[in-house]
Amino acid sequence: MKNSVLAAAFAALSVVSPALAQEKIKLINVVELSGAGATAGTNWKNGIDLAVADINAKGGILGRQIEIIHYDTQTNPGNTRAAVQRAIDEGTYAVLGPVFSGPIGASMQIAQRAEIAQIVGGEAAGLTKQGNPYIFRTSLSQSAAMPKIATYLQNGVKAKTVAVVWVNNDFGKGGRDSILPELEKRGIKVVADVSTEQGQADFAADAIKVKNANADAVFVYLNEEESARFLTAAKQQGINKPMVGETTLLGAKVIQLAGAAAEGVKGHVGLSIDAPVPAFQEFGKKFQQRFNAISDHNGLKGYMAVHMVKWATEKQKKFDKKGLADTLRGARITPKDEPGIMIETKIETNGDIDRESFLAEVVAGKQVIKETLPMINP
Amino acid sequence: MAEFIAYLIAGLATGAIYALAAIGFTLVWQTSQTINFAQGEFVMLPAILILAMVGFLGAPFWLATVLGIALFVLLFGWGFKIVIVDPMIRHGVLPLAIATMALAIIMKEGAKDGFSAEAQNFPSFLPVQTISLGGVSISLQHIAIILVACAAIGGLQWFVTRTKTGRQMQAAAQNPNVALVLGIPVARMVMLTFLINAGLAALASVLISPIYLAKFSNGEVIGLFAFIAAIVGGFNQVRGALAGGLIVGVIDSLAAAYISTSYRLAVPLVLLVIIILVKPEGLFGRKEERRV
Amino acid sequence: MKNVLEVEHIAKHFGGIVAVEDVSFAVREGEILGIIGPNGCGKSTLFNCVLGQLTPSAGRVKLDGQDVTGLTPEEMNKRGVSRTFQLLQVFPELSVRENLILAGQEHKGTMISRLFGARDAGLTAEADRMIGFFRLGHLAEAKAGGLSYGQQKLLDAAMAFMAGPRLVLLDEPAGGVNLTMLGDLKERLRAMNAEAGATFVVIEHNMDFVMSLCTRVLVMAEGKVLAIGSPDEVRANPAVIEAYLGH
Amino acid sequence: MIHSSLLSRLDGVFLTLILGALVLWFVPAGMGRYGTYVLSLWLVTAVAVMGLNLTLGVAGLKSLAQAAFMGIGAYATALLTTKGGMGWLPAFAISGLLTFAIGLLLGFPALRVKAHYLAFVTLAFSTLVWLVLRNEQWLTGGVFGLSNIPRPTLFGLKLDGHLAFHRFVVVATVLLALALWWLIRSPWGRAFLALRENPVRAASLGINIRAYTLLAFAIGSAYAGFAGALYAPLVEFIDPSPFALSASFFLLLMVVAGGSGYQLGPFVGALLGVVLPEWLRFTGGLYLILFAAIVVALLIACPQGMLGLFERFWNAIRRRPMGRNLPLREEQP
Repeated sequence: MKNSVLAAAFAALSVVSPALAQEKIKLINVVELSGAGATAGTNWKNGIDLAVADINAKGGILGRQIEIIHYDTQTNPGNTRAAVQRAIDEGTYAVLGPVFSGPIGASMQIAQRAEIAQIVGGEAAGLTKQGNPYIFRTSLSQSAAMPKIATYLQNGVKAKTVAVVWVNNDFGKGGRDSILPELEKRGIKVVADVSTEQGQADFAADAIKVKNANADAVFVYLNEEESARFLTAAKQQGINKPMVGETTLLGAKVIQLAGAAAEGVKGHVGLSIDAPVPAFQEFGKKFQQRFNAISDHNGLKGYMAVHMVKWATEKQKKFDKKGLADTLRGARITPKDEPGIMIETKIETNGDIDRESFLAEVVAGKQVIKETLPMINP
Repeated sequence: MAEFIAYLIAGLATGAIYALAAIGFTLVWQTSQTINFAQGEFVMLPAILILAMVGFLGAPFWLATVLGIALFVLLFGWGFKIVIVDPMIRHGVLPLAIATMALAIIMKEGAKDGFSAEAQNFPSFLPVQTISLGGVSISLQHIAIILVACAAIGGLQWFVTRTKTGRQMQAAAQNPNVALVLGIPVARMVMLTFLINAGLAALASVLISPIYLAKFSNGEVIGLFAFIAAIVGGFNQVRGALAGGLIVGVIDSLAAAYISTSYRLAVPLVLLVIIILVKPEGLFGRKEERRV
Repeated sequence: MKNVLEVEHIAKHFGGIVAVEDVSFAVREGEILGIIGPNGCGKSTLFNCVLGQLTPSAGRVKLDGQDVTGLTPEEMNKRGVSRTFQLLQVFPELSVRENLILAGQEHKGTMISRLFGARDAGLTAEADRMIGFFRLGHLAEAKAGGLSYGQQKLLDAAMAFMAGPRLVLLDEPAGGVNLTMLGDLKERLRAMNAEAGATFVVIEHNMDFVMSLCTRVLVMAEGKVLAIGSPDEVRANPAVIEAYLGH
Repeated sequence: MIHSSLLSRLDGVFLTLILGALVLWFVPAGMGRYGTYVLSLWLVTAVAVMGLNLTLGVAGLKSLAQAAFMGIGAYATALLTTKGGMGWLPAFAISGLLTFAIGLLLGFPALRVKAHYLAFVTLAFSTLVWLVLRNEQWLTGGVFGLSNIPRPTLFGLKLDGHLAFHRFVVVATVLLALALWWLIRSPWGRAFLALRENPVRAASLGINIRAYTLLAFAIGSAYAGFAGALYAPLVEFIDPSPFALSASFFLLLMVVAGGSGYQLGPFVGALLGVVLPEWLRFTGGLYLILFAAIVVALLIACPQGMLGLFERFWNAIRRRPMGRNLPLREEQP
């Protein structure tokens, strides 16, 4: 009791003290914390919280502590727009988030008009094709990742026919639209094109459909839980064809949820806490410790987003909002300069990201990296 | 044919769960002429409560299950009636229906913020093996879900029609004024209805969570399908809810197989509209004579 | 004398229950016909079959010799037949005047004029006349829900006259009305009959009320017509005495 | 005396609308873009709630598709003004007409059966609309939505800036609210109310139940279409998510929480639904729970919603100093 009174007194003091208050740099994260995007958004938010705690513990950015504020978008474009506008009105240094492409599409013009960098978790190909110089990704876009998967299906799995299972939201549809032409280019035939619903619980019918298509391989492009549910259903229906995925399907969360059904799953991994990068694994442990949950790639993205801000600020040596975006554009960030970026990251002038990535397989309940793929334009 | 049977069994298993949830709509409708828009969340939450018992109390799973279900029935059977239904029932059905919508938000957000935003594994009490019969892979879990759900609904039907308490409950639900005159303890009987509703929801939760995983957002889909099932089967009959649930489950499964996966959701809804136009009281519902 | 309404062999079944069985009678222009009978003998069901709230299982209804069987209540109303219900049926949220305007508005103008034209559809004067006629003048602005039971009964009856109907079916107009109001009601109805030349059919339990108001009386029992005639004839009818008055 | 009291009642809503519009015209000047945007969003939502308030609150019909109608209006306006190259005003009119017509088509078979079943049919319709918006990518942009929806230019005025657009929304909302105000006071409004309170009696008074029921539903749906036509240029981006079934539920919640059947109820309801959650953001992650708990508490305390609560309060104050309203007595001849 006494302690809490003391703590409250200190808190009050620190608010009053102008010196301390001035020093804080305000970052606002606008993300899906409820509605359809809540799981992805919560990971992103946790990654950001972890990054802010790390940075603040080490003295902040240019000596100033970060004050982080999270605004929920309810996965609704209208609300996202309101929240991004609010963030800008309240003087955020940069806008972090959101993760879903629809809400990003609804809010990116606002950040552009205000000439403020918006660092997002979206992977849909279209976001960086609109000539908006203020948007920045934190992961490979689907148009960069899908050719790698298609090549892997052709050469690694040696599949002639593929069944594609995708979630019918902007993430899944975008991935599906990106991979179909790549498969066609490589002479791989799509024998089943199965759309599933976001939040779908029952995958039995979809698994039976895939089984009857009798393809050489199954490409699964779903969110984490749906991936696990699908793998479980596929095992129940006795599907024994290779399951190939992109990042999410091989995530630790999927392995934990699907258990034995995830065994032998293979594919391409962008950001993963199991990748053979010590910083990733360390992040995974810290995340687990703090939130008692396994981080998916969105957690990593959120962590990196804050460190992109840190790196660029220290590079420009001032807190200039427009300058932040200018510094990020075309930059190359190495873990040597900024350990929090974890892996060498090249930012294209349109806001796309280029990085090394991995081919992996699930063996004995663990993601095992088989091969490291180089950057696309090193 | 083998293929068709596989779809059928998968659909029946899902449908059995919809039926358990749909009965909840039926029971609440009978007693209060309102729609509980939180019904899907009623199926979502017990599994979360059980996992929370394991996580926070370190209780063994069976004990956590007992405690979790007891807590749920207390909160959302007894508490739901006392706190939400009783004060509002006199003022027409709409405010109450809206309050259940708000309750759904509270349950969903509470599960997310209080427990986890992510899906969690939920252990199964049922066998999880798959057997192969004539080229069809049959999940024992599916068969077991169908059997348990049908047994529970059969038991309820037996209770309502064959036991004295059950008949009193039915009478209290259908015409409270007459029941009161006949000396039936109406208040207690209505409360019993709500407790049974919560109990069935908890059963559905325990049955389905090993497959669906325990997650705060699961209620949305289950709630919608159970609602469709209740309308299709007829809102005023327990066996209607069972039939409605099974029909909707099977139709959904077959739609995914033979129609279009992206318009899968449309098929049960089109069925619903056709039934409303052709047989408005539902396939198994009682006709309510229109009087002046 | 001309017949306004002819009811021929009307029957109504609910499942296996026969509520009305082979009822025929005619209503003559300008008369006040009373219908009496014990509770549950099918009087209200008969009304509902005649006016389209229920579809009769068999038989015909003719208005001015024209077959109107199975027409909807609003179509019947448009043809100059209006009614009241056994239970009170005023609109409690509307004022007395608004209730009366509502009762008349569909008989004046078009859908377009009802949307863009005057709020009262030009019926305020007529409504106030009716209010004066039924002596509700001081209550024109009051919400109908706030009126006493007897006043609501008067309003209910007044609403049936708003559209200037030629045939009015009143279902227990005196039910639950206290004695002072009763005389008033009877007097007003009689005046209405004389002044407006409207024809009435009245279902009523109150014997004195019926016998003193009506020109002819029809007695129903168990869904059938037992007798029809002047009040004196009916009173003297042995079957009626046996089945109804006798007890 | 009769006339003055009638006029004062009539002008209460009218004056509030005009005064409110004046206040909203000037108030955002110092509020910044965010505040202005939330105010605009509030008004646009209020237009959709107004429509539902007519359908549900005045005419007593339960529709679960108001957000779907709003989506039809929003997509129609977005497509007509981008791909169709049309001005906003004709697009707005077409959106309203389209939703009105769909309302008629949808209501006709549903209401043939029983007014009660409209809820179920609209539930199905709502989900079907959402599926079409999401799946027919060639037309609607599918899950990726439609972006760069232009803000209108009206009578040579460019309504691009946040303040100019907000004022445009204020004017549009007030005009729509006044149209509804007129409608509810016309004989049509009286007929709508009659079919909510007592359809059987209404029919016996010659009121064409089916026609009025259909009209109430179609006009309510058209208001959702109008709201959608305002929403699209406000957000400048649309995708299917804000028009899903849950959004229709939310609009229903706003009608009831604001005060079903009260003419100003939609503004209060939309204030609760749009502005209250924004305002509650300071409470952090629990703001949605808090919001829902407030709604539940409000409905338990007063099932007639905020305006019902207000009215009860107002009557309580008014009665005390003035003496109780004398109960109306039977006339003594």
